[in-house]
Amino acid sequence: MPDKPKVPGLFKGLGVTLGILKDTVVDGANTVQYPHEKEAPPIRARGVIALHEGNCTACMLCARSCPDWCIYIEGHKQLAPPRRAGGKPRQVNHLDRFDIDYALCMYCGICVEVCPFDALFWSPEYEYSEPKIADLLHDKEKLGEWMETVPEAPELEAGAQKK
Amino acid sequence: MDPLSDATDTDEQPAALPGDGLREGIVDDLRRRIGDAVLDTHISPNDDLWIRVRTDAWRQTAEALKAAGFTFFCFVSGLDWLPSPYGTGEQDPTVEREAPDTEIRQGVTGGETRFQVFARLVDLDRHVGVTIKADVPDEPFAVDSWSAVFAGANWHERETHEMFGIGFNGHPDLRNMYLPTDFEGYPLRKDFPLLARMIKPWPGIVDVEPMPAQDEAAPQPATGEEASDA
Amino acid sequence: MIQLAIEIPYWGQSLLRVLGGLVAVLLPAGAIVYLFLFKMMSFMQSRLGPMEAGPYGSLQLVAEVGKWMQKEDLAPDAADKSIFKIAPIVVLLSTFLLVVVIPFGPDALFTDFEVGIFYALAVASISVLGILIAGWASASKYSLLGGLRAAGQLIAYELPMVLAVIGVVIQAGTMNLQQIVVAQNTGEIFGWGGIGNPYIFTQFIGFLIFMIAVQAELTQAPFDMPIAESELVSGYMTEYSGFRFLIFFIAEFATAGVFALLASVLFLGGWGIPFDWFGWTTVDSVDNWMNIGGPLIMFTKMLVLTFIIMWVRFSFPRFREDQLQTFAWKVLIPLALANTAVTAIFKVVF
Amino acid sequence: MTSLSDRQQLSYIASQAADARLNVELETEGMTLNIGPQHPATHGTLRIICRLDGEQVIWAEPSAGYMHRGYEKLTEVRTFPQVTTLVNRIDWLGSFANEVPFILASEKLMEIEAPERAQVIRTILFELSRIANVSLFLGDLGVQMGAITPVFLAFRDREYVLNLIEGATGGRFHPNFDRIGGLKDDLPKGWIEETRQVMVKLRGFCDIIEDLLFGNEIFQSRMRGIGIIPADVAKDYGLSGANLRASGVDYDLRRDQDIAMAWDKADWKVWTHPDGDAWARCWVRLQETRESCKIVEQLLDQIPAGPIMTKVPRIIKVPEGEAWVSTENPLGEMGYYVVSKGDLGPFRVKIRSASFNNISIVPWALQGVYVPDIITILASLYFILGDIDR
Repeated sequence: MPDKPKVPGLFKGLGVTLGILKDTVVDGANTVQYPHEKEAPPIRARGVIALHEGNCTACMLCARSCPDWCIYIEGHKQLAPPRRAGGKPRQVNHLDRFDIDYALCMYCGICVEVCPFDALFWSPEYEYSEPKIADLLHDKEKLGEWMETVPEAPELEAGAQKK
Repeated sequence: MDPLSDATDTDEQPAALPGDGLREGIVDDLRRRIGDAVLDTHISPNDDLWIRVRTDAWRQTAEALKAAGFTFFCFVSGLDWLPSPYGTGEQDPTVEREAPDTEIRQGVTGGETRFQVFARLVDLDRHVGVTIKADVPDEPFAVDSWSAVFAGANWHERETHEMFGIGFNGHPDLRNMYLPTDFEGYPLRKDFPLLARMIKPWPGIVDVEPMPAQDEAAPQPATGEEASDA
Repeated sequence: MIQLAIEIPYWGQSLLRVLGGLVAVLLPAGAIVYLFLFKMMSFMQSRLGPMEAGPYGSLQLVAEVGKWMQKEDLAPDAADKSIFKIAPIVVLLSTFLLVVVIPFGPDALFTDFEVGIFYALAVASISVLGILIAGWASASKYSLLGGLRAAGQLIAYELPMVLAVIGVVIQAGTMNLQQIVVAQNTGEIFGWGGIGNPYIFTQFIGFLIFMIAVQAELTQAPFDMPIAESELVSGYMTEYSGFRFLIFFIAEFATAGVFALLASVLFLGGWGIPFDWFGWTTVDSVDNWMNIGGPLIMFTKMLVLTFIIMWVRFSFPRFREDQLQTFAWKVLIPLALANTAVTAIFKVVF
Repeated sequence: MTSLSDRQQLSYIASQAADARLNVELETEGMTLNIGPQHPATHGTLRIICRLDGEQVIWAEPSAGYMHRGYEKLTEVRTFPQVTTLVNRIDWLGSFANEVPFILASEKLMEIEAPERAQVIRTILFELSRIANVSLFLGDLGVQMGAITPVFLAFRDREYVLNLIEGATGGRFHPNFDRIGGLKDDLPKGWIEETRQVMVKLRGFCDIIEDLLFGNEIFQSRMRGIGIIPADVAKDYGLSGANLRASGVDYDLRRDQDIAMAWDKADWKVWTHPDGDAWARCWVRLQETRESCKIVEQLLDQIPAGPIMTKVPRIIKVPEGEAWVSTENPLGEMGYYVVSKGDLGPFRVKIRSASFNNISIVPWALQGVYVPDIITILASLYFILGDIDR
């Protein structure tokens, strides 16, 4: 059964915990007191999806490629002023409803990637929890609000080839 | 990857086969041990080796391979080659779907039946793995169990049994591994519906309401009425 | 004896004693919980511990007690209701009985027992009963296992504790705790009386055995088989909640405090500082202010010893209980017997 | 390293089992104890039904399935990119390591290979998720044995690694960063330098755990000689990863197969241990964490310039065929058998996860063992629930 406990092993363990006690007292703990100080998430953090409504043409690609079926889009066609002066009025999709249900979303980012018109962006915002789960269905305006929190894309490491 | 070998050519000897001939050696060694039970082999050079054996030689193959040095048991599982009649559930119900193809085409080393059982063994010294397949006929819907040869196969066969319904003769206790004991149906069969995608209407259906026709008397309001499904 | 201005009637004195007892038990418990369990443990794990309740988390204890008070105090229906309810009381009782005999100053002591240490060790084993009936009455497998383990462990470690104390009794020549304190503060080690004769130096092995035994009595980390979280969820306390769990919680830390007090009396010279620093010779000649100074000194010595107990608790994994028993019977008890023999020989020779 | 001879190992098991049988003959009334499904020692919802006699286990049988999400059924209705997001939820601690074998299998079917730069970055992220996974194991090992402090240190140092992964991929737990043909994005500026500093911290963490836990005699007496699994029994059950290497089998998929990753660019050592007991398994994992730090540091200097993604059509249709790729995941050998019939999603994906085999040995390993040793053996086998149930 246990060989007679050699002393050094046990005391080394005690030394370690005392060392950590000293470190915490001397140069502060590693924890952040959340409500008072906040840790900034990295630029690429996938916190919430922001919608740039101008770019969206209701092509439904994101809704079709979402694995969790949590994007609901409705729109209608209408006439838009011609681009060039004398041109014919263009037929364009107008977005009526663009909801993302964050209760279902698994933050995989396929919709942001697949969107051909760059209407969806990632923003590292993470404080949008709701007491009621129904409020997690963010509508068009809410997604618009997230737009300002979208950061600039970080420059890439040396040796990366610009895509 | 040469095309799927649909004709069951048993002993095609490709001329100068690239790769180190290790896998050819294994196949010949196995042929020596279990004779003509080896129905079809497929070698992708330096990469992987598939062998299809007769159903009644399933346990015998295991013993032969274990003797040949394949001591590491990787897994045992089942394959259902029937294309799923339900599709991916991401179809637009209004658009008429073309008839789902029900033609059963087996995978790499061919086969006759809809269900197949397949396993993988690895020889840790020669760093080579082999995938063994066998057809599962319909009337004795079972194969011999490997649990006597490889103790690890016990759990894998229980899982395959509850997922596909394939019986394993000689298995100590074929209870359900994951599903509740009174669960009817075999989930991994292709004709077992995935309920989650049946109940909820697919939000990906293009819901852009067309232009209001020019000659319509009352122009529809620009915003268009609320679409039906939430 | 000190002459007070007014004559306190008898019922007043016993009231004072009751209040003194409560303070002597609950104050160390509260201090230990806040200082060590909340702050020191967190600092040892590179975090700050509770900071929200009150400045620097000082009111966390109040929040904790409040939380436990308003939690529902339920008992499993298969439980044996009556003994299930009194089990925590019994465990807390043994702590109060133990504190009665500890001297805090020349006159600041509850009772001056001739057989002080003998009584203290006898009373300390009542908590084993409390833990056993808690384990049995909770009618749950985990508690039963926890209770059985606790019984085996606590009994196995009482023997080394008692034997370790015998060394001290031989050296002090008396079982009266007050006399032990006096003996430590007036005696000298081989002629050099500079810092009196705290028994930690001459009785170092006894001190070690006593501290290990105390660690086991409190079911602390290396010996916390009965409350092994990763197996028995929380051993005999699993089924308790609300106010009863609060009593268990207080009992656990109050016992730690009181055992530390006892250890400081036996080995660190109790409430006294070496008498000849102040020219005192006997107990009566000690000045009156020591009745205030004594408890403070005791409190600091208790904190030092509890620091060691908690430090060991937060750094060590857990023994398996058969290793634990082997360690007690095959290592601690022979060592304690040897220590007693050597002390006896030295007592006779010098 | 004390190397217990085979005779010693088998005699230990025999003696334990003998005691258990003896108690049965004495008609002592056994007790059936349910460990789990809600229990601190099982990393999630695993239930172990064991019949005890006193403190000794006569018969123990894990019953899994509380976390069964039916991944193999789900992959049949999803496209390839959607399966990648699904698949890194199997072993949620080392999550980037799950995506890699699936993507490699699809790339093998499409007969394309990720560019050099993507391969090196993939290997670095693979080793980082191994460090994140195993560092939590080292901390959690302390809690199972009763020491409270290591788990906080583990979470503290693992946080640095998770921040690194989030900085590069965007997700701490579910990076979803691997694509068929390469990676989604390139590394942000300053990431390499930051990784080098974190690796120094992680080496410090390994030394602290070695002093605090592995050097501790109580820990050694709790772990040595417990749950001895000889090499051939381990191979029979298909144990993989550190569990196999701790029984003396020198087999590591990172070195023993040529695969489109960059492990051969760094020189590192495969650690094995002759004993095969709980101590050996944990000790091998500790050394492997240090090796991973070494690999990451060496590969950081060898990231070649160049594209991050090869030419891949926007809508990916994998040609018909079957492929099997397995890699050395933090928990053991994880492999995917991808069958594709040439349409948008895979036809069938067999997910061979390491913990399923690692736990199938529990009924054999727990015979005649004390109750606290159940927890020791389970902790040393180190499984993740998502890995067992899929």
